[in-house]
Amino acid sequence: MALHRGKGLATIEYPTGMNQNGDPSQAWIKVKPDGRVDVFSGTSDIGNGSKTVQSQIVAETLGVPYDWITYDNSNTDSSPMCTGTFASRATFVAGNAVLKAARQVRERILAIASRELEIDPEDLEVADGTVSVKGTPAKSMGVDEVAGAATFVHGELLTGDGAHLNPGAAIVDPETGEVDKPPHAAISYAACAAEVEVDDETGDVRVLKLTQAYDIGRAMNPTLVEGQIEGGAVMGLGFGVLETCYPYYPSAEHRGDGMSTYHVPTMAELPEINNVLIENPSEGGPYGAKGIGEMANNAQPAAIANAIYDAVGVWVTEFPITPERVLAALDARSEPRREGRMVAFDEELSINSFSSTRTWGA
Amino acid sequence: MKVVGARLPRYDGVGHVTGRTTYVDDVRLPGMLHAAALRSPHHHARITHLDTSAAEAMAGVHAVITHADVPLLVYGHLSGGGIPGDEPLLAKDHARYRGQPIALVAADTVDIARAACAAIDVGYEELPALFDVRLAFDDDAPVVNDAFGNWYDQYEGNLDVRQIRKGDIEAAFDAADLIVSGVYRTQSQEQVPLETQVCVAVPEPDGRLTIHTCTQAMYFSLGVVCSHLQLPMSQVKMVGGTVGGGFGGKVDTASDTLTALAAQKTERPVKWRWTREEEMLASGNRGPWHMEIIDAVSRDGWILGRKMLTIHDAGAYGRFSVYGVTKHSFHHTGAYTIPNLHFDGYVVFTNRIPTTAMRGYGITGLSTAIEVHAERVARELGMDPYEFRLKNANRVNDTSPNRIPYEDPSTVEVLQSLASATGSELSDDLRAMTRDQRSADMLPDHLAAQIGSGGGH
Amino acid sequence: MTSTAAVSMPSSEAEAVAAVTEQPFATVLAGGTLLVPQHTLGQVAVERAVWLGRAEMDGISRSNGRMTVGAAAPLAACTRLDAPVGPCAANIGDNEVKAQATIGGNICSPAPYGDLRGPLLALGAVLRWADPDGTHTGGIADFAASGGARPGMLLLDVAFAVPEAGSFVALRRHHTQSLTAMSVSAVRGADGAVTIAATGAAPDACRLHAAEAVLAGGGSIADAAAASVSDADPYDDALASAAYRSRVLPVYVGRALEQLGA
Amino acid sequence: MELTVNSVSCTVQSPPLTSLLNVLREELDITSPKAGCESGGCGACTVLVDGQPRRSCLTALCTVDGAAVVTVEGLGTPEDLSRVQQAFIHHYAAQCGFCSDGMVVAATAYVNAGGSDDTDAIREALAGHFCRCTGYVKILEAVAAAARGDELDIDSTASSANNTYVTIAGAES
Repeated sequence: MALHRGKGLATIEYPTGMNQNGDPSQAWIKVKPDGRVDVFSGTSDIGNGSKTVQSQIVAETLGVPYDWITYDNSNTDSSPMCTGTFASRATFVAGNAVLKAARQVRERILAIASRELEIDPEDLEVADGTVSVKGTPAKSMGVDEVAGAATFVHGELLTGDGAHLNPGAAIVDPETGEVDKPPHAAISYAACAAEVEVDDETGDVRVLKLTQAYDIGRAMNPTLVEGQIEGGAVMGLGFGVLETCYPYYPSAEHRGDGMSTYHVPTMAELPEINNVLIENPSEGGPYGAKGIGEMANNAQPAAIANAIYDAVGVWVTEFPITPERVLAALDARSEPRREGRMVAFDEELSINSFSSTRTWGA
Repeated sequence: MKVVGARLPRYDGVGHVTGRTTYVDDVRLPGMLHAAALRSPHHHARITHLDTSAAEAMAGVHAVITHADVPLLVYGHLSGGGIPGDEPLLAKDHARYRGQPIALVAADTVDIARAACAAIDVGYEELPALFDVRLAFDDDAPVVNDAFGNWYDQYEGNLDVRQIRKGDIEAAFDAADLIVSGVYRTQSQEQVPLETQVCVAVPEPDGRLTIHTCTQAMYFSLGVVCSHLQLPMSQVKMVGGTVGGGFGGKVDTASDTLTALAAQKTERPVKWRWTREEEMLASGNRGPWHMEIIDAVSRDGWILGRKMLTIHDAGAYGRFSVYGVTKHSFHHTGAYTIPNLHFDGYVVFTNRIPTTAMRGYGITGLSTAIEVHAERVARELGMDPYEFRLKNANRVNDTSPNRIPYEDPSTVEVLQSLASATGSELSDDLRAMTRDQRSADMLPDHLAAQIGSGGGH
Repeated sequence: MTSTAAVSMPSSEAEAVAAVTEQPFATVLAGGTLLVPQHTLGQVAVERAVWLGRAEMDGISRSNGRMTVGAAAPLAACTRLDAPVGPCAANIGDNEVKAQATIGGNICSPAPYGDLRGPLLALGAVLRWADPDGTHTGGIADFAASGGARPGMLLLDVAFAVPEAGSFVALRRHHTQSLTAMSVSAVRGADGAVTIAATGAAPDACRLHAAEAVLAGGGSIADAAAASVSDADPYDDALASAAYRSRVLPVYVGRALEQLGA
Repeated sequence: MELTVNSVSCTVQSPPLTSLLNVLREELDITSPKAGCESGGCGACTVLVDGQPRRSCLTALCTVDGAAVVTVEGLGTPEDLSRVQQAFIHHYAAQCGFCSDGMVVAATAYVNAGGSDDTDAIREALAGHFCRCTGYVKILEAVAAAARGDELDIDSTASSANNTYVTIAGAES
């Protein structure tokens, strides 16, 4: 038996937000008479942490403690429209909606405080739940007092709403694919380096280490973004070497129907994972955020494939890279076909004949 | 900034670790019925008859839902984007994939509901099934999709292909020192959320419906439910927002609509929770992709042009696949700037489970293909993989395949950081690179006119 | 299916035999790791069950160079046995499953379950089981020929001579709950003869006689490994293809024999 | 049959072959053990039976008659979290939370049995527990922290050693 180690690399980019229908999200916020804040957003939290991050955006923007925020995404009667939790849009797109709503609330807090303190709103600031006069911090009142005054003195509701809509991008030229506006809210970038060990007698691949670099825009909550990146790495590992719904694709037979026959990664498969998180604030995201949840499983498969080449000198181009496919590639070990300028790594190439005839096979 | 950027704990973390968080399956209501689905055992069949009377007569069975109970049977998930619907909520005349729901039974217990499903009399005439996208275009191929045939044919301009054409692809290939081709296939992956699809639908005294949903997108699902049931949005209250994992697999949750129909018909709360086996074998998963790439490259390591053909195996119905292929086309240069492009992408239908969104949708397989191809090209050129990637990495104001200038591309910095983190030595030249817009004198003549002119291409 | 089947709880092996073999025949509940989920999901009908948890059938004893393992011994206890049984038991499920699943249940479970049939076949283990006709003994193959697991049958114990040496190798599982696609067990007996068995090389566990014959004739491990394919009857399933099984069977046979020091 | 669940004695009526999971969820309305796969493959239903971690979906009621069963609800309350629960919060070991019920129980069994903070030992103990969200990194950190007996602040989360941050030149805030 010989175990071979190899290293491989991949770099990727990925859009934040959707390319259809303007990708709307909306939010509204109201403040209770004691200053506590109710945020209504339609964003489902599927584990990604949007309840947390959107609450942080509101607390930051209003200048109140995080634990003053009640976040309600529980139903469509009270929460306004959100397109949904996908396309890495919950922090950026839906986050912008709560940000805008919070800014409105902040203005109203300052307006009431201005009347109470008899100071121009421009000269007020809010932090830690207290409105104070810039330069004269001793002159201040609590946001709780502001909310009480709004309710019982001024007869006003401290509330705000916000909506984010990307101007709907249209494909202006179906021949060329040119669009009139960006069909995304931002783009993020990442790279992954993989180290693998390959058993050249069985084709078994063990992923030993993944080192990753992600442009995250701004870490709204570093621990949560790490959680996305680590979880994505293991899902990408699954896509790269373990998981397939159709082991004999294109055949639809012999599908794994449960945990014992479909190979999701467990702790047993966990490689060493190290991450570099790169802050590169986006132009339009809340506090510079970008969405990175979706892309988090995109870079590992190629990095692993390239590491396998580095280890044993064969390309496996059908994913997942199961032991069977590695061994088949080792058994068939071949150089690309080189003719003049042409370098053909794989023979089944129909690209030049396909579009005109729409039949397969060169 | 103090709150944003802080390492605060999860908003709902205490509930999660103490067993107090309520997920949909934890909802229980007096008089709640339980549902089970009858699914097609065949990959492709004509349904010759469907008789539910024996099942309906069973003790403990309260309702059997079939296509005849659905006010609007066919609704397209992307109809808002102008893409016609093609998928019936329940199979009517044809079953197009194994696992396709044909009927839903609501009964006192899950066991009774399952037994009643077995008692439904369905006649099938098996039809030849299509699984191989490479056979979909043959004249004698079985026809999979009622609305579109075997591939989606209603792109803008009545095209049946998503195209990108940019620059002068023939000139790029004429100028190339090497023309490197490769074929890449990526596979179906199941999202495997630990919480399987589950719904509790409750008829309210005022005639409204409350739907406890595991959807990733409550408003999207609200639209789907209201469309199939032909109700205004005021008549349905979706309750959810706390989901036991999704990863894309809980956007098109048909469980909501079907359970709602059962609740309407029985006038009782109904719960439908999928088994793990149903989740694995009958829920939408990541679709397979077939990708062919030919790059025209110069001896000194520039990618001058790319031809690419993508065939996306969508499964039996469209769902989000047209969106997925469009997104795929917009990103088919990956993190590089390639000035001359010729891309064709097809959505092809086969008799397998309709594929759907999954993390990285439209791009996971693409990134995989592009990056193995990049490594091959670099190796063929005898070039360091970092150098090849850094050289071609997108820079500020370069344009994407769909002509959008990159505002803040960080590929250069990302690669430099990765090299540093892995102890890979980069030359001074590579370390000195930035994302800043390239000046024309940094480029070979044949690219300077295309890339270095300020990003108009 | 949450049937209302009654469950009797015998407190000795004799009571258990009586409870299982009386009409209507009972389903045996040992660890329950297969039966309980099948029952919950409505995949098996149970009229009457007999639980072995109090029947004192979980003993593991060694005497005169022979191990006897009660059918209700949990896999967790079996992991402490020498190769090939110990490492094979360790390779099944996770710790929680091993604490519950039993050796008897494993032997009685259809492929692709039943990993322990491989090592036990290599060991020439003798099974003892009871049915309405009385108590029987025989090897793994005899047990299968008698009808194997079935209502009214109770596996009592399994016994084997402690080998001079044993080894076990398997295709790596990626999930502790993943089934093992293929394994090879090798045993060198007191007489120096080597016996080899595999799971996943054929629809059920099989002896690799040709490989054994090569070794008996003084052949090399490589030659024995190469010969092993002639006893295989490979198949496709969700875990591995027939082609892959054939391709790597010799590799694993070779590794098992190297480990054995053959 | 009798069970003591989270220190409360219960007489249960479910038939003897009913899975403990269904007894807890459907008869007793204790919903923390989750039906992730109902086949022993995911660990979301793990509970303590007489102190030992058990897959409740694999366990027939009749086999645990008279036993003491503890679910994650019984390990701590929101006001009085157990050390493992605190560690799961501080180390962000729960994302969607659906695996956490079983994961916390299994981790508690590991720590109670004197398990160390050795990563390989934790992996061995918990490898049958499936989590699709976290990639396990932070779960391992949480269990190790609990095993060490770290003092844990649940109002903040931990920065892990495997993550470093850089800001792109020109993009500083």
